[in-house]
Amino acid sequence: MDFKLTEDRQMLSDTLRRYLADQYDFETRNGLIETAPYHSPAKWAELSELGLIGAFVPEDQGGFGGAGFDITTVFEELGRGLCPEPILATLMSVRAAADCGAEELVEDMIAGAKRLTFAVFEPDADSLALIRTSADKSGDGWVLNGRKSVVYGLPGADGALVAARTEAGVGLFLVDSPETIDYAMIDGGGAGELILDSAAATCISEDAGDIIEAALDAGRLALCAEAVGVMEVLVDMTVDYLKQRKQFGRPIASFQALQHRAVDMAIEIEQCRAITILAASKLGTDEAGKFVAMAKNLIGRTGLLISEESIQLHGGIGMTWEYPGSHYAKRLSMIDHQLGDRYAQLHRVMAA
Amino acid sequence: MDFKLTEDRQMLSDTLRRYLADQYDFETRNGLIETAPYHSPAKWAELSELGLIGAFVPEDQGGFGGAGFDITTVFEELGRGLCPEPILATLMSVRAAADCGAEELVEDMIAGAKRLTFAVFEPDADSLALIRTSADKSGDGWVLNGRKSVVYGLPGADGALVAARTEAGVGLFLVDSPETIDYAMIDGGGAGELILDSAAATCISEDAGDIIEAALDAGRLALCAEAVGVMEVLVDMTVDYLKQRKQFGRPIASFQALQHRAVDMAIEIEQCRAITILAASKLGTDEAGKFVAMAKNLIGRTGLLISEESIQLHGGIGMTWEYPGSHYAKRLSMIDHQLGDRYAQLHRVMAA
Amino acid sequence: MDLSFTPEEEAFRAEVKTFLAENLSEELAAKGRNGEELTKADMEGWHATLQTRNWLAATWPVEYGGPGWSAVERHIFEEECAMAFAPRIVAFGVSMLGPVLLKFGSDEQKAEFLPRILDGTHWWCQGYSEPGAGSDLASLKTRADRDGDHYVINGQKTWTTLGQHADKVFCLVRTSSEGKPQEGISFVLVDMNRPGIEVRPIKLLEGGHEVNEVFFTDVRVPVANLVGEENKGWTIAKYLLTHERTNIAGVGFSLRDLDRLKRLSKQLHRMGKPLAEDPVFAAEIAEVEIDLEAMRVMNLAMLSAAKEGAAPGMQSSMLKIKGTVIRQRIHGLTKSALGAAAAPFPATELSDNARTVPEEATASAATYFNNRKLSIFGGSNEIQRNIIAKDMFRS
Amino acid sequence: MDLSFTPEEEAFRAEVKTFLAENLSEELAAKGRNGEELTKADMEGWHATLQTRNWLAATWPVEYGGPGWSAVERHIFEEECAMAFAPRIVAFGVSMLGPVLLKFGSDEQKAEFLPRILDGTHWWCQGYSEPGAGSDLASLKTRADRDGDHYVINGQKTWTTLGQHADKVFCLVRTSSEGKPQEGISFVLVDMNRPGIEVRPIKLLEGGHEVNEVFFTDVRVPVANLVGEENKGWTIAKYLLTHERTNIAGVGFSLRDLDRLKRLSKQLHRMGKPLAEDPVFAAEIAEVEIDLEAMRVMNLAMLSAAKEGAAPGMQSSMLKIKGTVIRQRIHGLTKSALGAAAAPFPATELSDNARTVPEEATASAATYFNNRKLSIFGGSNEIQRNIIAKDMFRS
Repeated sequence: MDFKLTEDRQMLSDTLRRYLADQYDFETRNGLIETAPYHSPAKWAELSELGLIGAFVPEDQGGFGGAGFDITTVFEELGRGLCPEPILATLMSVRAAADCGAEELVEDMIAGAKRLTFAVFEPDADSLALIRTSADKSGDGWVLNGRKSVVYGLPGADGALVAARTEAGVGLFLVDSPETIDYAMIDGGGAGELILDSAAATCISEDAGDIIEAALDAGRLALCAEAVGVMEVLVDMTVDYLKQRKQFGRPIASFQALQHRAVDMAIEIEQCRAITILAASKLGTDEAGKFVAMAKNLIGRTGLLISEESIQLHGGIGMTWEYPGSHYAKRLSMIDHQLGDRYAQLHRVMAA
Repeated sequence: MDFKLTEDRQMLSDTLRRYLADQYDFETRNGLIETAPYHSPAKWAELSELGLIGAFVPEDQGGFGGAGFDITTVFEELGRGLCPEPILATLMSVRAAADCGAEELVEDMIAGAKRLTFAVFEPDADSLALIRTSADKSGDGWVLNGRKSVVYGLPGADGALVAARTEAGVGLFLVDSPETIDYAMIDGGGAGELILDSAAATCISEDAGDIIEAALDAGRLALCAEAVGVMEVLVDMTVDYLKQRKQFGRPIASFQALQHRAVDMAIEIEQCRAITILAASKLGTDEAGKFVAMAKNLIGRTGLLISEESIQLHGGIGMTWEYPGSHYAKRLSMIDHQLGDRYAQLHRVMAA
Repeated sequence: MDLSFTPEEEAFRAEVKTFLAENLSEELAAKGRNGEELTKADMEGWHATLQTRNWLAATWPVEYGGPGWSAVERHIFEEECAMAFAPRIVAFGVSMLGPVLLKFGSDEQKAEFLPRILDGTHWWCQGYSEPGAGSDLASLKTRADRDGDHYVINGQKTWTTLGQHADKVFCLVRTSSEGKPQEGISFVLVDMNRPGIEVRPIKLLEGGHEVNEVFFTDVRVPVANLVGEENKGWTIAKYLLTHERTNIAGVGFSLRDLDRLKRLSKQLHRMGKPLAEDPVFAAEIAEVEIDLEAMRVMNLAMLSAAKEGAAPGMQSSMLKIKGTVIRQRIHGLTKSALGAAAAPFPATELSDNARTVPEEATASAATYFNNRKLSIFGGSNEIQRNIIAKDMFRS
Repeated sequence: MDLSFTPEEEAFRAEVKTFLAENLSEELAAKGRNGEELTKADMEGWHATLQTRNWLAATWPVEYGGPGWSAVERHIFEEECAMAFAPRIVAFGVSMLGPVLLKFGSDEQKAEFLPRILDGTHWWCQGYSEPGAGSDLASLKTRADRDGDHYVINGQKTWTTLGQHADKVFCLVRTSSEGKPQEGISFVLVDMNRPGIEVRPIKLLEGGHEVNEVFFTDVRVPVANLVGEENKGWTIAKYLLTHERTNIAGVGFSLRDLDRLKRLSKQLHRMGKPLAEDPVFAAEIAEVEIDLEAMRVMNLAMLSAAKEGAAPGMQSSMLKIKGTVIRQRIHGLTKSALGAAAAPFPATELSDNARTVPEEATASAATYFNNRKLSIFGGSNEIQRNIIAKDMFRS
């Protein structure tokens, strides 16, 4: 048993933390999130230069990482830095592409030359089994018809990897210049609707259902780690605020009722950290689905608790746009909505 | 709108409270609950002389009450006094008998001359639709076959009103000297298993399904009111204890974390009182089932909270047999188990 | 025991329903239903509409232009307005300053200000909280120094709701620093157009603008604008805090928002089925519905007691806590009901094409985040617990 | 990062499993599974069985008769024993006094007492809490006055677990009333057979007898029975409180009890279907299982840190809180699973005929009520929160 990061991962973690603190401070972030593409292509390029994307792919597939702990190492720091760059979409795309053996695509993505999104879910279709988007052969290529909804990182992407029904099952397709409706997300970053109206597509795999599910679970694990990073900062901010804020002639940290609530937050974060480690250790095994679902359920429940308690314990300040804590609280709350919320994950656990 | 008791009900309430305080103190109670029949036939007789049972029956059926608020008035006081007498069973029996038009039986019960239990549920049959006990004609009478489980007030009863399947539906039958397995209940009072092995029975009604359901809902309402009475005493005891108990040189009531938890208990009691009033106001209407289910769900949830918090806030003392509070906490916790718990009631609300 | 309304009260409810059906435009109701921000004109227009029937100032006596309603009638009115998604009445003039002037104001003040609240000439806002004085309001520092027949005000107020629309502000200011902090506070009326006043918006976490900071630099106010006695402002502040607030539980809002949640749970799908058919989610809706039914009756009990002159006491704090917890839980479930579709922003500006959920659902996340305020403002739920505890544990 | 056990550790687990399969009688395991009270002979017998392998005193060094296990091996041992429903080791001699004597005892004390803990000659109990000194242990009042080469003890201890079986008690007593309350406390060993000692049972709410009051009236104890220095007993008390407690989270007990809950949820019926098929109830089981998986890993992380000598710090308090909350929730769900059948009592004396649920379920209500103690004793969860808060909010 060993609960320490390897030296390599510790180095990646340190580098990323330093980069985000120095180059991607809160003002920079908030200057980006309200204007399309709701992130910074320049910063994105710098992040890929740091080796983030390669860390998501195993060596035998062209990367230099690829384990669950590589993903959690990166995303915990992205969470701590409240980074709105569309790295979740890249994680899922690059892993699915790698598992499909699309070497060239993987190479381009790791190099930062191509930023792809990962488009699976549809209006009223929140699982792979329900998607209706169809892929049909047309001459040398394929055409896709359907609509993908709330596709993360869509604004400004170079293309989308799209899940669509084929005769073989659910395939994975590359759409190079998709028709989109872009929007910002309430917690930062961009997303959009992908309109597939006989859209020309390249087939990556005609039967990639399991690969897509695995990529989604990698994404869920990433969200858990990101949430842990967000929680850590948020609880630190709350504790600092309670220590500094005075009412009735003394720091409000001296009020026992508030202390005990802060303690309960801290305990829940330890629980979240533990279950994320557990899920990371299972990635790539047969049990990945169950343990990732467990982790994301707990993260969803706890994320809401910590988000709400941090706002409440801050009082009015915690509700202002100007205060970074409010954005951390918002992000934490919205993570539950991504890739299947606490209810969806609980049903997976119950069915397991 | 008027949230005050009528003069008659106030008088009944005062009389009952005085009787229980003077004649049925905690030592008397605890002297009874461990030995069969787990209650006091003498006290029972005195209680029926006070007019309790008549209060459960409308005037046109031979009583002098019968409204939801008559039931809640009596049972809130029984809760405050932590009275282990088998009055719940009598309530259900006398109402079902009255609704079936069994005038003589009702008269005997109101007079205290006959104490009957109400036997509906069976092992693995927690709803009327599932019961398997059968009633068959045999000569002039009927014979019943089956088993009724956890029948409240069975030890020492003069007989049982038993729900059993007939060709017409579910009928109601009187069994005069039933074969029983008696036991105490963990929270006081007696119950037992009713073994019906070709037991001779008198038919009260061959088709009494709706009447039985209504009697059960009257019983559930009674349990809600009893729980409110128990909660009131329990929170008062907790507040008194917190004020009197000193640790670290000051009353523990001065610790804000404990204060806030006591406040949350007090708020929940107000909620329970309110929903019980609401359910009482609906008894006898088409909406009775839904609102009684709502009340008993909330009572179940809150009862567990208040039971657990009262023990915790008392520390070790709250766990001792010698301290009355522990028996109040136990009773409150076990009320959820009677006549369908918070889950069962929630499903009724969801289906309504 | 009788939980029913009298025939007269039921008739009144019907009258309010009819009024709303005839006078509340679908456009305005839709804004409420969809969580859109109301304009100043929307609010002023609705005030004027209500005042055509003298229904604006629910608590004022008839002789001052109020409707002369009982507590129960006020409750019915508020419940029906909420259910119809009518705009909330802007409380500062009508529900806060009005009653203060009626109780503490001079005849001149009543004559000057009360009619102008009703006719919309004046839009009032509230200058209470300061950056260092929130829960601990008595520690406020904004000073009003006497200079002849004027006060000179310096300091800063914050969380000034809708202050961007206001031309008047009633303030608690420090007129003395002797004795207990509560003893040197006065209640003064200030014209927002005076030199030295600056209003700066505070953007909230969901992106909306409803609160402001207000800075005072050598703002001169006639001494005649003092309400009540100098240094006795705390009495007025307490009066306002404990003044009978029938709507503190927000029952109507919760009933209305629960209805919407139940509608949405039938329309929105999860795992190929309407969300309403997921027992785990449906159980949470059922629980909050039960909590709300209980709170609704708790509120009626309080109303019934108020009718007989009984003081609400700590029940008012209990209703504040439970009422906000229930509303916030409904908002949380509504946001959850949307799943991934809760993220798009700014929700109310989305095109029909971009939207994948019913229009009344689009702003669910923003509404949820905005309503975290419910348990913070108007005396945070922690302060309410302290108030109740003081009562429970007094020896 | 690596969550797996080493091959050696896995081999050790297999060895423990084999030992339990061969040495734990089904009769004894059934008592644990069914929630029956163990007799004194049951507990003594199990101690003797373990000691055949030197497995009784898990934390003692080999030279004193311990097994010389690492923290991880101790964890594995405790988890396997719990899963097998083996009796809990009675902690007072083995896990509490033993380590104290090893660190603070004289050579004579070690020689006299340690072997007799292992061979079962002495049954120890703990004399800490008093009626007025629970969470605030330092305020204890039981006095030991020096009289020649004896102490004369007067006072009262309470919550003395299994004191009815004990022939020895280690006590915190006041030997000085000067200075801070902590500074006048001593740690002494007392023979329960001395004149002046009276043990009175405390019956608990579920009907069981496991704790006692112990009264001391002029009890004479040789000064040689003082452990460590006079007036330095608080150091020993703190040592015991912060002494590495691998089993504070009770992971094995929760895993085992969750298994039973899941078994029962398949056997017991509600509305005509196995309880496990009610999504609302199943969701609660799934949630607590998730919480438990997280806590299990939190516990492993702490073990792993302990292996490297890192102090557990506030993590130990966190594990105490979360561990007890989870266990209590499992007990609560198990009690709920029984529905009406939870009421019959005394459960373990019911005839087969009277029972309508599996035998291992009958005592669910009593077990639930008894285990309310988990969040109260060993430093209540409120005290644990205070400890964590002190660390979180230190400036």
